[in-house]
Amino acid sequence: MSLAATLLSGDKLQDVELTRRSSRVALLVGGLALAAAVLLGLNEGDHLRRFFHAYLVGYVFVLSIALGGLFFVIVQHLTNAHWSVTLRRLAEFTAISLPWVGALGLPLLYPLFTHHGVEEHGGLLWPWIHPHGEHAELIAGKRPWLNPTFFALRMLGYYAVWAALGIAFVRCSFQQDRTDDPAPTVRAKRWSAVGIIVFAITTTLAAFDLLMSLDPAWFSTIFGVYFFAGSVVAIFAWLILTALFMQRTGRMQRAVTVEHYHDLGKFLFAFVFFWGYIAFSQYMLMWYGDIPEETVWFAQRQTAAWMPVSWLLVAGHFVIPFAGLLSRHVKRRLTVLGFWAAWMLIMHWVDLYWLVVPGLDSEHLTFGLIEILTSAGLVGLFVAGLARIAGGRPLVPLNDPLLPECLEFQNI
Amino acid sequence: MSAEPRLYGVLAEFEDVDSLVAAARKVREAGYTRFDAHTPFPVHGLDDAMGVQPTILPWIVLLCGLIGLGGGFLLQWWTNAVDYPFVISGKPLFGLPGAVPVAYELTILLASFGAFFGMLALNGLPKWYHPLFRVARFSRATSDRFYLVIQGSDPFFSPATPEWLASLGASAVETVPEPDEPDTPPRWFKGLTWIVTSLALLPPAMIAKARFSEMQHPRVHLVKNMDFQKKFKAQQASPLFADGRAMRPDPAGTVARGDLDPTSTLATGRNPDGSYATAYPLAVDQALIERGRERFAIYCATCHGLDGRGDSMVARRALLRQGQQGTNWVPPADLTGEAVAAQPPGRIFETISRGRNTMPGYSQQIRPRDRWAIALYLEALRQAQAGLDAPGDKDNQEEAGR
Amino acid sequence: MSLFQFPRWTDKLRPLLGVTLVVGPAYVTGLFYFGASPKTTDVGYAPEQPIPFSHALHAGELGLDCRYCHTTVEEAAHAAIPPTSICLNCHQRVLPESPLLAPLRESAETGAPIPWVRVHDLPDYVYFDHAAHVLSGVSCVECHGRVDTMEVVKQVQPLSMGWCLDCHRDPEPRRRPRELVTRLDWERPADLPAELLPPRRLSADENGHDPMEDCSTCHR
Amino acid sequence: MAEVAARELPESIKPPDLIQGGEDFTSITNTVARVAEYKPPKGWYIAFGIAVSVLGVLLAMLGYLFWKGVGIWGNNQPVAWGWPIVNFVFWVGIGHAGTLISAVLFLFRQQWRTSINRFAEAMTIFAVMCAGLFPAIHVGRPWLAYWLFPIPNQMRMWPNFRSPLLWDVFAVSTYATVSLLFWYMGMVPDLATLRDRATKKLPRLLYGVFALGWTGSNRAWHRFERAYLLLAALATPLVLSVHSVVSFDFAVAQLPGWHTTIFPPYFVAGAIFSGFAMVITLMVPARQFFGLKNLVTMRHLENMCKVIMATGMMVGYAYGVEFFIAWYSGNKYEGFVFINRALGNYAWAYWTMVTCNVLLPQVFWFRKMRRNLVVMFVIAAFVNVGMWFERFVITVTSTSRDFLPSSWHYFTPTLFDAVILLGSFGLFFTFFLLFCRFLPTVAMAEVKTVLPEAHPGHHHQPAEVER
Repeated sequence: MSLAATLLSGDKLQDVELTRRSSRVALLVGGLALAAAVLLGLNEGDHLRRFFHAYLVGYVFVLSIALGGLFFVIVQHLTNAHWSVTLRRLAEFTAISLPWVGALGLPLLYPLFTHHGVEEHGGLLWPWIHPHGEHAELIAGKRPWLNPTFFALRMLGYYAVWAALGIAFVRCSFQQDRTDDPAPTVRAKRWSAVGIIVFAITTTLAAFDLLMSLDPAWFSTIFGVYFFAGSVVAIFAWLILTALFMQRTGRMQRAVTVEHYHDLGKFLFAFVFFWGYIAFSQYMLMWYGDIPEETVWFAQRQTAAWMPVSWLLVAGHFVIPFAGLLSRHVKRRLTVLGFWAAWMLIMHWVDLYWLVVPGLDSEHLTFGLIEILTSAGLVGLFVAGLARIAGGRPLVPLNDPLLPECLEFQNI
Repeated sequence: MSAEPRLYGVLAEFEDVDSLVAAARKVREAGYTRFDAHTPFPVHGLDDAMGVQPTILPWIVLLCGLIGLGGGFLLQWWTNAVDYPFVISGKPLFGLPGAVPVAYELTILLASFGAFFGMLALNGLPKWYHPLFRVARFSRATSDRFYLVIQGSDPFFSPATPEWLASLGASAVETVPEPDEPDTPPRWFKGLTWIVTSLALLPPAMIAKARFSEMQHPRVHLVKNMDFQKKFKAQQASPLFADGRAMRPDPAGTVARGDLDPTSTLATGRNPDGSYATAYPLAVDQALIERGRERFAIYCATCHGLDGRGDSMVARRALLRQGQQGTNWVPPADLTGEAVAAQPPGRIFETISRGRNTMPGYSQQIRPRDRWAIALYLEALRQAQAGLDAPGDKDNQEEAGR
Repeated sequence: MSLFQFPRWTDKLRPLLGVTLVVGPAYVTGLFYFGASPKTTDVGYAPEQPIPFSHALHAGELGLDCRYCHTTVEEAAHAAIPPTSICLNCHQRVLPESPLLAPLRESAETGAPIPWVRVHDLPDYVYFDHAAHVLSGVSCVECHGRVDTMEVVKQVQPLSMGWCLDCHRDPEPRRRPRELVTRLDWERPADLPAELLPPRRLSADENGHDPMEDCSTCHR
Repeated sequence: MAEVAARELPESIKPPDLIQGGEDFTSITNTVARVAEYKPPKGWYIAFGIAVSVLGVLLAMLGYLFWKGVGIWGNNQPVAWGWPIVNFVFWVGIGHAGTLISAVLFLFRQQWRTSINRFAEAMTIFAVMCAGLFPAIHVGRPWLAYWLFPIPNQMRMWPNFRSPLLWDVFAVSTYATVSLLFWYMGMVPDLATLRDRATKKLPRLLYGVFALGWTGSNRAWHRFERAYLLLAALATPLVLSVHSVVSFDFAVAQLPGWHTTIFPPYFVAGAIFSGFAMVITLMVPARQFFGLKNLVTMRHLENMCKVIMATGMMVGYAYGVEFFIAWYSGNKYEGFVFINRALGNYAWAYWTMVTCNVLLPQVFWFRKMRRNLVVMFVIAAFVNVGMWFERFVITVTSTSRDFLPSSWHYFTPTLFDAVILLGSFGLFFTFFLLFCRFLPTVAMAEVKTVLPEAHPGHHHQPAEVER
């Protein structure tokens, strides 16, 4: 008999039907939204340039959640954490969705290899495809790194690594469900140290490639950490929302207690702060140094059109949630906590939107149905994949050796 | 006064945490309010058993933090943008990113003070004296035993309380008297306080005295090497030269840039042939007369008086001293008189420069151009007193020009 | 053996401790603030001079203009202390044998200067230009006080940086027509027309940058 | 429930036994208090003698420095920020482990911290003292250092708050103050223990004064714990900020090799790295000397080795990212600086740094090495050296080859530089040894809470959800 069966008897920890059904709904909604976005994008008459910017936002949004999940799984093993055991499976689902997220990235091959828009913008999405403008020579010097073929191969490499990591850790977890022997958990722990290193390197490079190279003349050494900080905020918000969803729909009633939410809330708060710290460090150093080659990137985001978004980010991604999540009562009141989790996910999306879309046109705020529908579509497809993965599988690690400690722990 | 010492309370000792928590719960349920547990470490669950209300400390900390945050921004804005606005390295006088670190640190500093001092204040610490310290067994409260104390002042306290407390699983129960000792500080302490206070008043008194009195001694220079640098300033003494002066005279035979040719009419008052110049070697205009009047008032009127007739405060006072301590005063000449009027400007110039009779030369006090200006002004003064036109007037312009 | 216990009266120490914690730092700060202030250390400095020269007599009663003796004040940074010969302009004939003037006679004979004691001495890292101030219409009295009433010259202003800055930030009320600069007893009328004032040497540029407050204006 | 409790977990994932050797409340008190109550071992006197002598040398050197001026140092253009700043950053970095262990690990509920936090906090305070020394003597006229604070004065001047050097003043002094409060507050109950055990008048008076009359009252404990938690929560972002601000000193400048955005988190990681190395360097001999092996267990040391390895890797990550971006940026000055670091005149320093900080800690991948006292002591010492060199590399290599090749200059420290650095260790160890001798080196009250018998029963009330 599994530990969970003893400790959580009577709890609903598995549900084939509902996940299947939600998978189908999400697939349908996502597909329709995306199709509508493509149509609207074609209507723009810009060779889908706007659509692909919007697509990148949505795509990096789901990718960051999936990567955040992978990070969560690795780091729980690394620190031998017991508080998070019952939540870990939810993160594991997002971690093994990484191959599916990779597949969602295939449309980005089009802006990578097409010749539309190359003459005027340098590329439909990444302008280094055809270096042009005042920095042409500088950008051309980066050709050994920034060229479509190598870029595509790198992406393939990142996904291979992430998929391998995700599958390795999750397989250990699934194996543990079937046995009392703690060997799989021990194995996962052993690999977590290597995993975190590989994860750090690939995530950094992926952030440089996908987002930083949108302005190929610009560079910031902290950018990988910045993207990582946003991803971690996203995964904690995501975990709070999925756990709430599971519990409100009658599952995992005893497996997840208010103590777990309290801890998730604390981490959400901590990483809101961490994100603010990293974002401030990046901004401050460029503001103070005041070197044109660096400040141009922020200048683009401080035009009349984009300044409100920048302020929205400062207030909405840092100041307001910081104040909102400060109190312990907030973290233990699930409705309020759920509100802040949803808020942070939206703000994380705004963050990515702020990273990507000013490159399209820094004079005008480009926001409309295309952006909303594309991201909604990608989230729909992502959720569909997640639901399919989760369908029929146990929602908590049934036999994790630290499960008793997890259920016992209390915040002071 | 009864011989019976006043009662502070009753102390019960427990061997382990469980019996302490259980007993604390029962004490609370019995209605006692003035009781406390004393443990070597924080026992979790005891707050709940004792009914300890959550502390307001977080609010104090929040308030202090906000004061730090606001104060930090205010401090930087006021000092750098308002009180002493100063542009440095092209930064705005008050830039939000640059003001964040200090405001942030002050937030944490003040919040930490709030946490620490707030905790002390709420706990009534420091309190070095406590009746419990007089109980020998209580010394284990900070090591390995657990205690429950019900104060005698509790409204529910009764003579039966100690017995009842013993029945709750205590390993020992004892009553704690309020020690019978005075709470007034001893005389030596009062004396010490007075001495310290008096000594502390001494420096302010000295400062006050220094503020309102004259001093013979120069100020104390704390930073000597900055206040006195290794350089010579004007009119300082120098050990390098025989005459002990830091300022050096011009070497013989040199003329400083912009100085006059010492042989010119402008510098001597004489024409090249040795005769006195009869015309002014300068452009004669209103400004020169004004200049002459000003210089005359400074240097000449001292003795000759503002009207040039020799009636000045110095002359009057010198005459009063005549004969005393070698005073041998000769009244100054009347500059408006005929004798002076007959002299050409060059001669007046020479008189000012070199002196004449008892008058000393003023060449080191008055610049050559100013001497000419004074000579010109004398002419104007005279003519004004005689009701004539000033030499700068149009009619005389050509005549006066060189 | 009875152990040491804190006596009961130590409870009385707590308010004392609180007071000390509040008053103590304020006391120390105040002590330094007032004790090290130039108003304490510098103002009131009136050293004895080798000759008891009275400004009150010479500049006040006799009405000698400041520039009669301090001749360079309008042209140079330094306002010269007069050489012996200027004293002798009068004292060759007036009280030449006075015992008080013995140092003067000695100086005239040997050529060694009279060791006057400097009263108003700025630190060496400060550059102060008398001419710039005087020509901009800043009177002697602003820094030196009513020297024409002093028997013994005394420092009456702190001459501290903050004191300098007070005027540098708002010089207008302290300026006067140039010809009145040495009139120490002159009182500024409330309605002094601005056009009577001499032009300022330094004033703010169109960007609001005021060299009057530049570090390098005084520290160079 | 029974079969759940009875299961045997493998060592690597088991919640740790933090205290060994069957210690109980009484024995913990005895073990820790004994250090302060009895004469220390002979080794202590020898060590203290050496430390005080070195401190004496430092004071003499400082006297000479004040007398002669900073010209006795090797600093000159273009390396105007040489040795003293390197030492400052080095010591501040070491000062990070204390608060990290106290605050961050406290918030993360890492109970293994309880045995070592007092030690580490003391180390923090003494390290920050050493750190504060260097900027103070570096200003040239140290008696005017109070100009750095916004005190109303007769110059009517204010500090320039737009200067990162001033942020440093606030960050470091706040850090010193908060660390001191945190350390002292945590020590109050333990000082009360020493007070209650003392039999002589003077210790009883002194411990008593500083114990503030602590009675272990539960109502006081309640506020104490909340205050401690709040201080921990405040100290955590403070730790982040202090070394970030130190990094701003460099990174706001436009000098290649200094101006890079990863500096703040990179410096923080490096600080934790060097701080933990210093804790190990001190802890390994100290637990041996004072018989604290049951409280400071192999498990503690192993965990610290893991933290060293993790932060070492973060530092390595920053080295790598800097190099990559130096190329990727296409900025030739940035590129030159990094090539110069690896291959230029200070390549020896660079590779010393990489070896000590990135390569050597890799031996901690092996469990055997993490549990070998000699190995960990040696590696920790190397990490200390390596982190000193990291600051040296950053400070000196970037400035010695600045924009104007005609002013390039090879910085060489003078004897005074070296002796003052050495002397700062005397300052550090003098205080540290005094701390070991007279104060509770292990947080007794906290360690007791880790024992199972500190918790009433083994049941919990069901958590109430506030809705």
